[in-house]
Amino acid sequence: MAQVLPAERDLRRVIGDGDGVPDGEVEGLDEQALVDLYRSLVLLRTYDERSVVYHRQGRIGTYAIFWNHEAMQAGAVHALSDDDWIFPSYRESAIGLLRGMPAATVLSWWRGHPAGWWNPADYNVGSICVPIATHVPHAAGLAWGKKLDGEPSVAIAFFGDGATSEGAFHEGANFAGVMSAPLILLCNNNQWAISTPLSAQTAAETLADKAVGYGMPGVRVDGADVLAVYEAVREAAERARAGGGPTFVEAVTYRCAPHATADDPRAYIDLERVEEERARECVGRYDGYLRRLGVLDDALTEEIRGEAAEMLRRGIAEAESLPEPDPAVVFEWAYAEPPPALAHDLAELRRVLGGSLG
Amino acid sequence: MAQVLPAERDLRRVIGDGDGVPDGEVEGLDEQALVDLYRSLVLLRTYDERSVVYHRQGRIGTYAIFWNHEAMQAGAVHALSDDDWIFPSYRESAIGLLRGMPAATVLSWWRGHPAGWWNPADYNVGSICVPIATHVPHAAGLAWGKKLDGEPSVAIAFFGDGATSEGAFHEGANFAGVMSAPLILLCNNNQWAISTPLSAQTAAETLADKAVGYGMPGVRVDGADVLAVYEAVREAAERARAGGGPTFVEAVTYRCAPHATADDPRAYIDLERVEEERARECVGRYDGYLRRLGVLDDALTEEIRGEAAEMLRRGIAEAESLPEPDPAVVFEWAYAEPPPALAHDLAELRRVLGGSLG
Amino acid sequence: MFSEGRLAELTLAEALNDALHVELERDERTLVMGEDVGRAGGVFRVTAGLRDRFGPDRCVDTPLAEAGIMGTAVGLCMAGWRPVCEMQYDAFSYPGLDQLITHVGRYRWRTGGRMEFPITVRMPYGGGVKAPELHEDSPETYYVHTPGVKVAIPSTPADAKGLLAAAIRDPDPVVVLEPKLHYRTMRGEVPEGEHVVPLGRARVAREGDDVTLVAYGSMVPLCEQAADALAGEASVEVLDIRSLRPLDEDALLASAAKTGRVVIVQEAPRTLGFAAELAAILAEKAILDLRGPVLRVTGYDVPFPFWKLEDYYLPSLERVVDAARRLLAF
Amino acid sequence: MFSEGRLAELTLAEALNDALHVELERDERTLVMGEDVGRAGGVFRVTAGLRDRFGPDRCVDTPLAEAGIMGTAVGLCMAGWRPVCEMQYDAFSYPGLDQLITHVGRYRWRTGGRMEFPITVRMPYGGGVKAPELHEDSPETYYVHTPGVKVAIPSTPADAKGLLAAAIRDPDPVVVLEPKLHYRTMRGEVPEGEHVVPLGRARVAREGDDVTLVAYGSMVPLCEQAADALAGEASVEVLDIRSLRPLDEDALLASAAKTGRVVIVQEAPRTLGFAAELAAILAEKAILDLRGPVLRVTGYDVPFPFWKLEDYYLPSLERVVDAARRLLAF
Ligand SMILES: Cc1ncc(C[n+]2csc(CCOP(=O)(O)OP(=O)(O)O)c2C)c(N)n1
Ligand SMILES: Cc1ncc(C[n+]2csc(CCOP(=O)(O)OP(=O)(O)O)c2C)c(N)n1
Ligand SMILES: [Mg+2]
Ligand SMILES: [Mg+2]
Repeated sequence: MAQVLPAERDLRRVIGDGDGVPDGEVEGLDEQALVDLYRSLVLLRTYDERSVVYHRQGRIGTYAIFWNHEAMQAGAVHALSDDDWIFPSYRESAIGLLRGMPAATVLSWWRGHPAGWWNPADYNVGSICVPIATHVPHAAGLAWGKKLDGEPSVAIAFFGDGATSEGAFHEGANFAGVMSAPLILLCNNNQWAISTPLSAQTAAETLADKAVGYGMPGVRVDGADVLAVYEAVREAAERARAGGGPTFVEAVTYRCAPHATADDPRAYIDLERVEEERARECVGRYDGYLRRLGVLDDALTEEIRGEAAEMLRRGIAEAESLPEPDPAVVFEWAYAEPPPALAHDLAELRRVLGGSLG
Repeated sequence: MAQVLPAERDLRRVIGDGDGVPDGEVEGLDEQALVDLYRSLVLLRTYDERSVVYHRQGRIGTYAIFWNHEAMQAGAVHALSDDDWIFPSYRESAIGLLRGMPAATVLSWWRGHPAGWWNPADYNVGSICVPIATHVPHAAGLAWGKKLDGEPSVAIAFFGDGATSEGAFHEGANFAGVMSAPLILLCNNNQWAISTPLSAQTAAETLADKAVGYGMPGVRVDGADVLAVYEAVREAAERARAGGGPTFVEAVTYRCAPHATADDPRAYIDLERVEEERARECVGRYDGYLRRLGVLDDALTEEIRGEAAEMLRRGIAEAESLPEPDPAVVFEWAYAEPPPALAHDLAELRRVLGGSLG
Repeated sequence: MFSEGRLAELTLAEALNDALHVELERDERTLVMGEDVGRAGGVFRVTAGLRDRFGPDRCVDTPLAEAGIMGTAVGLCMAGWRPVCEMQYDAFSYPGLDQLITHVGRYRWRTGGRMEFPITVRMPYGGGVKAPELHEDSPETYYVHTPGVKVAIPSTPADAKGLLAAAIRDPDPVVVLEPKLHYRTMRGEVPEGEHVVPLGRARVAREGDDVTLVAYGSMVPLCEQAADALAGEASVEVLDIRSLRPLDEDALLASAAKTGRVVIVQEAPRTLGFAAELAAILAEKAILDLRGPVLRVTGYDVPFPFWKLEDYYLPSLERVVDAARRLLAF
Repeated sequence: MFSEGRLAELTLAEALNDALHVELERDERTLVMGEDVGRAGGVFRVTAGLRDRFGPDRCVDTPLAEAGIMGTAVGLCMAGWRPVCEMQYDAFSYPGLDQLITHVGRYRWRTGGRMEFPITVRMPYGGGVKAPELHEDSPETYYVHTPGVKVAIPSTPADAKGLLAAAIRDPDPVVVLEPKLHYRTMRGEVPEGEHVVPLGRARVAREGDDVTLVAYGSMVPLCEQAADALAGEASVEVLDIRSLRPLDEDALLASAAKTGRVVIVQEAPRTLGFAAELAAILAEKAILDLRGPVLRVTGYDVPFPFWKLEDYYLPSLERVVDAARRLLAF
C-alpha cells in the first residue's frame, strides 16, 4: 500500500471572492446541476430559518440550528447517487429533504411526534443520530455490507469536531479502514462542541490528520464552499466505489448560531468572529458565484426562495394537522411481535385513562 | 505548535548483530547500568519461563506468556524514575518485580489468590489491567493529575497492537494530548491479538501513525532491542517532564509463544516465522551486545541467572505457603465501609458452611 | 445530617450548584469535570460560576468522551484528586458504563481496599421535559446493579445539596441522578453553607397508615400529589428512598409493617427497574406483613417515547391513585 | 419446538457450534463476526469450522472493538445482513453496552417498526472456571433491563442449540448468554439438523409439589442436584426460565401456585439481579398463593472474587438446600 501522508494543510476552495481571488470551476457540473445545487442550499437555509421561528412560536421543540452548515450537506448529497446511504447527526436533521422526504416528517421529529420516524430504506437516509458519533459504526457496517454484496453503494456519515473524541468514532473509522468499506467520513468542523472549542477537544493540528491512523486519505475543504465540498466528496465516492476504501473529509466552517435553540453562546463565543463568519456564509457565497457566472439572477433567486418557503409553509401546516398520537403507539414498534405484557399494559393504561380521579 | 509529522517508518535500533550491523551506544549508560538492565531482563525471562512450568504443574492458573517482550518492559522501566507510574496490561503482569514487588505477589495473582492485589501507590504500578485498553485513560488521568500538582512524575501505559482498535485507547490518548499530560503510550506491537493479525486490526501502515491524530510525536523502535526501547522512552519521559506532553512509542516485536497457556496458535500462526523470531529474541541479543562490549561473561551470566532462579523458587514457595483465603475476603474491600447487608451475607454464609447437608 | 442553620430558597439546580461551590471551597483536592461544565457552566447551569471562582484546572471542560471522563477520573484519584464528573444527560452516560463497571466500581477492591476512588458521577435524569430522543432516560438500574458504586437520587432541593455533598465526601464512588424535570421548577428551603445528607437513609415524606407509596427522585412529588388526591379515602404514607445503594431497608420494612400495603412508583422501564428490588425485598422479608400484592407503577418495557407520548409512558397521578385504590380494595 | 428427529450426543459448546453451522447453511444472509471467531474458531471453539466452510466474509475476525462490533452489526442489518456477534467474554461485552442500549434495542422502534434488526449477540458467561478477573461475570441484568432486546440463557446442550437458532431467526435483537462452565463438561442429546426452541417458554426441568427452585443457565443443574439432595424430605420442582425476555410468566405463576414456595437461584450479584424481577412478579401476582417468603440465593453485591474464593461467592448446593429447608420450615 502506498504511504498515507497526513492530510493537506490547506483548505480546498473553488469559489472565489469576486475580487482578488478568482472563481474556480468543477468539472462536469452543468448549468442545471449548478442551479439544482443552489435550490438545495436555499431549501436547507429556508428550513433552518423557518424552524427557528417555529420554535419561538412554540410549533416545534428544541431545535439544533444548522445555519452556515448547508453547503457541506448539500454539496455532499449532490456528489452522491440516490443509492448511496446518508447517516446524519442532529445537525443534519433536514438532509432527507434533499432525498424527497417531506418537510412535515422532519418537523414532526422536532415536534416530538412519531410521524417523525421514517424507514431508512425509503430514502437511504439513516435516522437522525442523537448520541454523538455512535452512528459512525452504523455507516461503516452498512458500507461493509454493501461491499460484501458487490453493490456500488457508498455511505457517508456526518459528525462534528467534538465527535472525533468519542470512542465510537474511532471504532467505526477503524473498522471501515480494515474492511476497506466504501465510506465517507464527513466531519463538520464548526470548531465548537456546544461551548467547548476545538483546542479543548484535541491537540491534533487538523482533524483530517486523524485519517492517517486509520490508513485512509484525509482531505480538508472550506465547509462553506459548496463546490469544494462537492468535489471532495465526489472524489472520495469515486475512490470508494473503485474499491479504494474510506476517506476522511474535514469540512471547516464556523458555528454562527447557538448550538441549539436552548443555548446562549454569548457566555463563551467570540461575537466578533461570529460576525465575520456570518458575512462569508455559505449560501451568499454560492449566490455570488452563480451570479458572476451569469446563471442566477434576482428572478430565479426569487422563484427558488418562493418554492422553498412554500414547501415549509405546507410542511408545518401538514405537521400541525396530524392527529395527536394514540397511546397505543408507545407499545408498538419496539418488537416485531410485542410481548404479551405490553398488550396488557396498554389495556390497563386505557382503563385508567378512561376513568377519572373523582 | 510545530507540525506533527507521521512517525518515522524505520525502527530505531541500537544493538547490532555482531556481524555486518555495528553496535550502537546509549549515552549516559555506564557499565553498572548496562548490567542492571541485563539483570532485569533475565529476571523477567526467568519469571516467564518458570510460570509456564508452574502452570503445567498446576501451581498457577491460565497465564499470559511474555517471552520476547521482556526488552520493552525492562527497557522502559529502566528509562523511568521510581516516581513514575506504570500501568501494565496482563502482558506485563510481572513488571512490578522491577520495582521491588515480591514474586509471590504476582504469582498469587495468577493463582487466583487475593494476595495478588497490591496498593498501586506502594510501587507506583497500577493493577494488572485485564480488559483491553481500558487502563489507557487511567494513565492519562494520573499523568494529568500529577501535572496539576506540578509534580515531575510521568506515566507509562503498556498495551498491545489490538488495543489500538478500542475506543478506550482513543479516548485516553486524546485526553492526554489535550491535557498535554506527561504520558508515554507504549504500544507492544507483537503483531497478533490472540489469533487476529495486525492486518485485520487496522489499515494504518504503522501504529505509530496514530500519534499524529492526537497531536503527539510517534516513534517506532525494535521492541526486541532493549537499548532502543530505553532510549526512546527516556526521550519521551524527558519531553513529558519538560511540559512537552505525551508520546506514542510503537515497540515492534513478534509473539513467539501462545497468547496464553490456554491458547494453541498452531491453527493460525506462521511457525517458520516464529522460529526466525525466536532466533533473534531479546535477551540473547542483549547478552551478545554486552559480551561484545566486554561487560558480561559466563560467570556473571551464571550469577544473574542463579539469582533470578532463586527469587522464583522462593516466590512460588511463598505463594504456595499462603493460607487459603477466608470467605470474609469476598465481602471486604469493595466499599470503605461495607453496607450492613454484606455483613449479614457473610454471617449467613458462615452458618451454612458450618452446617452440612446431612 | 449536619448544616449551619440558615436557610435559602433555591431551585433544585441552584441547590446543586451551591453544594459544588461549598465542596470545592472546602476541599482543594476536589475538581469538577465534564462536557461544557466550564465556560458554559453546564447545559443546565449546575456548574455555573465554578470556573470563574476555582479556575479552569478545577472546573474542566473535557473532550467529548464519557468513557474518557470516567477513566481519567480513576487516574486522577490515583494522583490524589477527588473528581466530580458530569455526564451531560442520562443516556449519554452509557458510553461510560464499561469504565464504571470494570474500574470505577472495582478498583478499590482490586487494591485490597488499600486505595480510595472517591469519584462522584452526577447527571440529570428522567422524563417529562419534552426533549428529543435519549434525553429522558432513567438509567438507575445500570448503576444500582453494579457492585462497588453507590447511588443517590434526591427529590428536593435540600436533599439535592445534601446528598451531592455526601457523595463528594464519600470515600467510594457515588452516582447521583438529578431529576431534571425539577431543576428549575422546584424551589425549596436549603441550608446555607455545609449541608450533608448521609447516604443510606430514606425519608418519610408523608406519614400515613393505610398504604405506602414508595418512590425516589421526580416520582416523589407525584406520590405526594397522589396522597393528596386520596386524602378523603385513605391515610397515605410516602417514602422517599433517596439512597438506592446503600438502601435503607429498615425504613422500607417499617413502613410496610405499618401499612401492609405497598405501591412502588418508578419512571424507568418496569423489568428490573429498581422497584423490582424493593418488591423482592418485601417478598423476602415482609411476607407476613403484607395485606395485598406489592404493586409497581412504572415506565413500560419500551424505549422512552417521542415526547408527544411521554405523558402516557410516565407514571401519572391517575395510575398511581388507581394502583393505591386497587390495593386498598384488595 | 421443531427438529428433524435424529439425536447426537454433544457438549454444550458443540451444540452451539452445530446451531451456527445449520443456521449459516440455511440462510446465506447470516454471518458470524467477532474477535478470534475465524482463524482460531473462537477461544472456546464455538465458531470452529465456520470460516473454512463459509469463507472469511461470513465468519469474520473483527478488530478488537466491542462497540464497533455491535455498531457495525446495526449497519449490516440495514444492508440486509443478519449478524451473529460474539463477545469474547461476559465482562468484555460492557464496552458494547452503549451501542446495545442506544441503538441495537431502539433502531427498529426508531423506524416506526419498519426496519428489522435481527442481531444475535452471543457470549460465554458465568463463574466457576478459575479464570482471572473479569472472565466470570453474569451480566444478564444489563441486557434484560434494556428495552428492545430479548435475552435467552440455555442450561442444556439441546436448549443451547435450539435457543441460539431461535435467536438467529428472530426478527429482533437477542442476547444469548452461554454457561461457559458447562461448555465442555456438559454433554447431552441434541437433535440433528434444524432445531429451534422458541423464546418465551420456560421448561420444567423437574416436577415437584412442595417447593419450586427457579433458575436459568448454570444454576439449573445445581438446582437439580439440590432436588436430589432433598429427595427424602420434599418433592422439589425445578423451573428452568430459559428465556428471560420475553418471560414465561405463566409457567412461573403456575409453579408458584402449585408449590406455594419459591426459591430463586442466580449467580449474578443480588441487587437487581434477575431474581429480583421474578420475586417482584410473584409479589405482584402470586401473593395469595405464597406460603412463605420468596427467597433468593445469589451471588453477592461485590465484584466476582479472585478464583480461590469463587466457591464462596457462587450459590452452592449447601446454600440452595438451606434456603429450601428454611422455606419448607417456615
Ligand atoms: C454521547 C453524547 N454525549 C453528549 C451529548 C450531548 N451533546 C449534544 S451536541 C454536543 C456537542 C457536539 O459537538 P460536535 O460534535 O462538534 O457537533 P456540532 O454540535 O458542533 O455539530 C454534545 C456534547 C450527546 N448528544 N451524545
Ligand atoms: C475489552 C476486551 N475485549 C476482549 C478481551 C479478550 N482478549 C484478551 S487478550 C486479547 C488480545 C489482545 O491483543 P493485543 O492488544 O495485541 O495484546 P497482546 O495480547 O498481543 O499483548 C483479547 C481479545 C479483553 N481482555 N478485553
Ligand atoms: Mg462542532
Ligand atoms: Mg498483540
